[in-house]
Amino acid sequence: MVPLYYYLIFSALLFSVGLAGALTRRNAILVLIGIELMLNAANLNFIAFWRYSPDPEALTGMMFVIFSIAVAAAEAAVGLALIIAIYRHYRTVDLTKVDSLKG
Amino acid sequence: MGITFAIIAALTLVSAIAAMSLRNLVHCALSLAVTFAGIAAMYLQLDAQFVGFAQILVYIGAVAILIVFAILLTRSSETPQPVISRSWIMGIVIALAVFGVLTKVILSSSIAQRELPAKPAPTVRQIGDQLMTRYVLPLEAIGLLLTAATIGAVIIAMHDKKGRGDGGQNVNSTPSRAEAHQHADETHNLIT
Amino acid sequence: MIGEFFKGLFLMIWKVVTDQPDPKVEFVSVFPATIQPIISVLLSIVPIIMVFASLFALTTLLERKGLGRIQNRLGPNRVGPFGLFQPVADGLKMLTKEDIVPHSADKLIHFLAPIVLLVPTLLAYAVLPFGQNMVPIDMDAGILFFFAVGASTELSIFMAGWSSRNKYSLLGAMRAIAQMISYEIPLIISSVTVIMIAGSLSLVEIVDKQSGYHFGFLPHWNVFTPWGLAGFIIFLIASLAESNRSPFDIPEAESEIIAGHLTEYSGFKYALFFLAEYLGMFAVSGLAVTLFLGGWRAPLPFLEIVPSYIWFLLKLMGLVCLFIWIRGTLPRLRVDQLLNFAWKFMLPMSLINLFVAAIWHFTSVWNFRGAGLGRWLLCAAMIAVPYVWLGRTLIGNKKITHRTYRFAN
Amino acid sequence: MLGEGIIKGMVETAKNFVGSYHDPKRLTTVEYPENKIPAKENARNFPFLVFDGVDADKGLRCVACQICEKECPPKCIYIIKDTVKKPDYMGKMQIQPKIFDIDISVCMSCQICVEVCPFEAIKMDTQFELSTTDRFENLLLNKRELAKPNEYYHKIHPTEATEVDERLAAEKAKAEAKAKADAEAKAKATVAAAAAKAAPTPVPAPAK
Repeated sequence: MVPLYYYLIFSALLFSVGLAGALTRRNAILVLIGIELMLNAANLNFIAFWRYSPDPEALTGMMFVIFSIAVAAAEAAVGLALIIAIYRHYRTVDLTKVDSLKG
Repeated sequence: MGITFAIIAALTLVSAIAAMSLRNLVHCALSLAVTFAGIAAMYLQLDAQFVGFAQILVYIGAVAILIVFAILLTRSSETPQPVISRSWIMGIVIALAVFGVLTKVILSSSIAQRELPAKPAPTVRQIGDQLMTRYVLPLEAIGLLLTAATIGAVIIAMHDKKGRGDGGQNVNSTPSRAEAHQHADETHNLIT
Repeated sequence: MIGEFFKGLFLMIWKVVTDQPDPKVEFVSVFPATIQPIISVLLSIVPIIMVFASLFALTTLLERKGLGRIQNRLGPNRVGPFGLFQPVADGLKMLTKEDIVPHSADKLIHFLAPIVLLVPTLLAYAVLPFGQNMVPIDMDAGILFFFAVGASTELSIFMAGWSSRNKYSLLGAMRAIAQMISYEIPLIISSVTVIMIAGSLSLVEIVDKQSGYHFGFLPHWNVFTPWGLAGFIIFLIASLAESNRSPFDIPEAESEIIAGHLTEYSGFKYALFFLAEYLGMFAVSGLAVTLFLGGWRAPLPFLEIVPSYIWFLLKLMGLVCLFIWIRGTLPRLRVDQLLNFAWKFMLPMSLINLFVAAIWHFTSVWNFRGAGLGRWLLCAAMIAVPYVWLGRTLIGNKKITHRTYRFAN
Repeated sequence: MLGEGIIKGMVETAKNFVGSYHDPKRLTTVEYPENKIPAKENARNFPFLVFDGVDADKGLRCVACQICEKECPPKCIYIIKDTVKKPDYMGKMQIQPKIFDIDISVCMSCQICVEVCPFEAIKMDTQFELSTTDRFENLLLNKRELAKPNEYYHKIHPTEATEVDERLAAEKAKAEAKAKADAEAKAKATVAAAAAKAAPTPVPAPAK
């Protein structure tokens, strides 16, 4: 079996990919996808820590992931609703063009 | 076991990179679905069956579909940007820096070297028991959150219907938007 | 070696026929230890694929014959005696047809879609208990697995519809997704009632909970309780919609959008879609049998000598025949009717059903005289009243009369 | 109540299902190549040429007037007139078509040729089993393939054929009567002329 840090590094990589995407892409949907990737990387960390903890029967990490998935689903729904609202208002989902608060 | 991990990790990473870098948005969404599946496989490898299946059910069955709908409703309008722009370099640099710091911390930690303990048997019954006893307060909070989100989605959808008259050129997108909210609804209900 | 091989093989066949536990053990032990797991897995997979693929062939024939008879026709009777080889002819035709890919289609996704659809559908069979000793995997979260793989078929339908670059395909795929997502909720909630009463997500345990008989003849199946009956009907309607069958076949409505997401598929890929659709129908019927109709259990005590998998297949075929009958009877719904029905009727009914199942669970401690009948009647009333009320609001106060045509006369 | 109609419908289809097995009268279809439903009298498919008598070459009613060729909307009729008159089945000299082709892969069964034909020579057939392996040669029907006797016409469209025959007979009778009258008048005229030769005042010939 692989040691714990394999999973941790893998999840760090996934997190970085998501972060890079969220920072570089300008389409709001792609930014949201990047955020989802980061969230999943964090969830993977929780599960890995739970599995490798001395007392896995406590289920703490797993519970956290279950709640996190629930919140993430709601977040995705609300986020996409926001994106569609922005699209209907500005006719674009390019985040650099949505800058009316910049003054 | 190392080989399985390597295969899943490679597949997940490649599809994640594809999800973040492809030009066609629908391709991005589909590779995102592959990434989600890979992460679910990771969960299964870590003996977390319940979470793995929940991941597939919620992320592939609902979130990916939701993203696909959003892509189709907004029409991809990303103007082609120069491959190496300033923000692009900045983003990559920041991501690499984050990765470097994380890796350094992980490798210097003693916990990270820990070997796999004996296989626990987290039955679904145990999870249910814990949810109803120790974690009952978070569960209620989640229930409240999802109910609020559901009601909010319904209200937005109903409001849309009323505002259809002054929507002008948006008339076409209105029903599909209501549909999108139904899907949002659905996502909530799936988990509750 | 060869002697042992055949001995193991015959022992396995004998054990399967007589329905004994662990039929594979002796045969698998013939092989070297390194390939034993693979052989064991193959021995589970190959029969499933073969049995259900031939069941698919049989069902296409049965469906065409049955539909013919329902419409006072003869049905296919040209190929072989009574048209028995019609599926073979159809299959040959499908395989030899040219595979046409539209010029502007997204080739890769167009190619992947049927495969991505077929694989989860086959995966769903992994957790179904086909017989007393025939469970591919006894998973702790079996039913969750079933729904998880079921949910991933939606994406493949989207892939098929989007990659074809055809507006009908995309429309069909959108309709299919809207329909499948809407009906997935009643489907899951109605099976949650069973999970709640059985106290387990494992399908094997759910079947075990339905063993035994009332008064010596009435089996303890879930369908014989008020919540079980309501749940079964909700499950059946939702599974009709999930498998895109008439009257919920608007994703493939020929008269409106050609064939929906299947429009641009031909030849072998189309055959794969067709196969996946039918396999999905068998899987969801198998789940209905497991959850509500006692799985592989015999309906009467003295019939238990018949092997358990025969009962499973018989119940499965019964449900499939019911599906065919419904297809021959009901016209197709409109999209708005379909979604209204899902959100305004099925969802409230399944939530009420969940509540009633909870009451059933809590009244099981009653032990006064006539408690059994009392709680049966209480629960039945709690389902019947909302049913009548919801049904009335759904239909509205419209009196159904002959239609008058203003301009035709 | 919700669901009542569904139950009713299911009972109805179940009745159909069971009934179709023991009550053959319910079956609305026949097993085609073995059993055929006789074509309805008003059925029509592609045109054919009617001939009287026994010899198709001689008895053809068509006189190659080419009206149908001109009227045909998809232009699927091709006629070449014969240059010499030939005796028909009655022995009367007639121009006949040398070539009369109909391309039934082009024909749209509009029946305009039948409407315009002044000689009742072209009629609609009910034959529909015309599939061949060669769509060019075998779907281009020539005069010989098109010619069918009047009895055949009677068989497939009895009412219409009788009507046509009556009309033709009436016309023929009229023509004969007229011819007779003409002949009589002529005879009379010749007699009169002869008489007039003899007599000084000639009788004017009857108007034709």
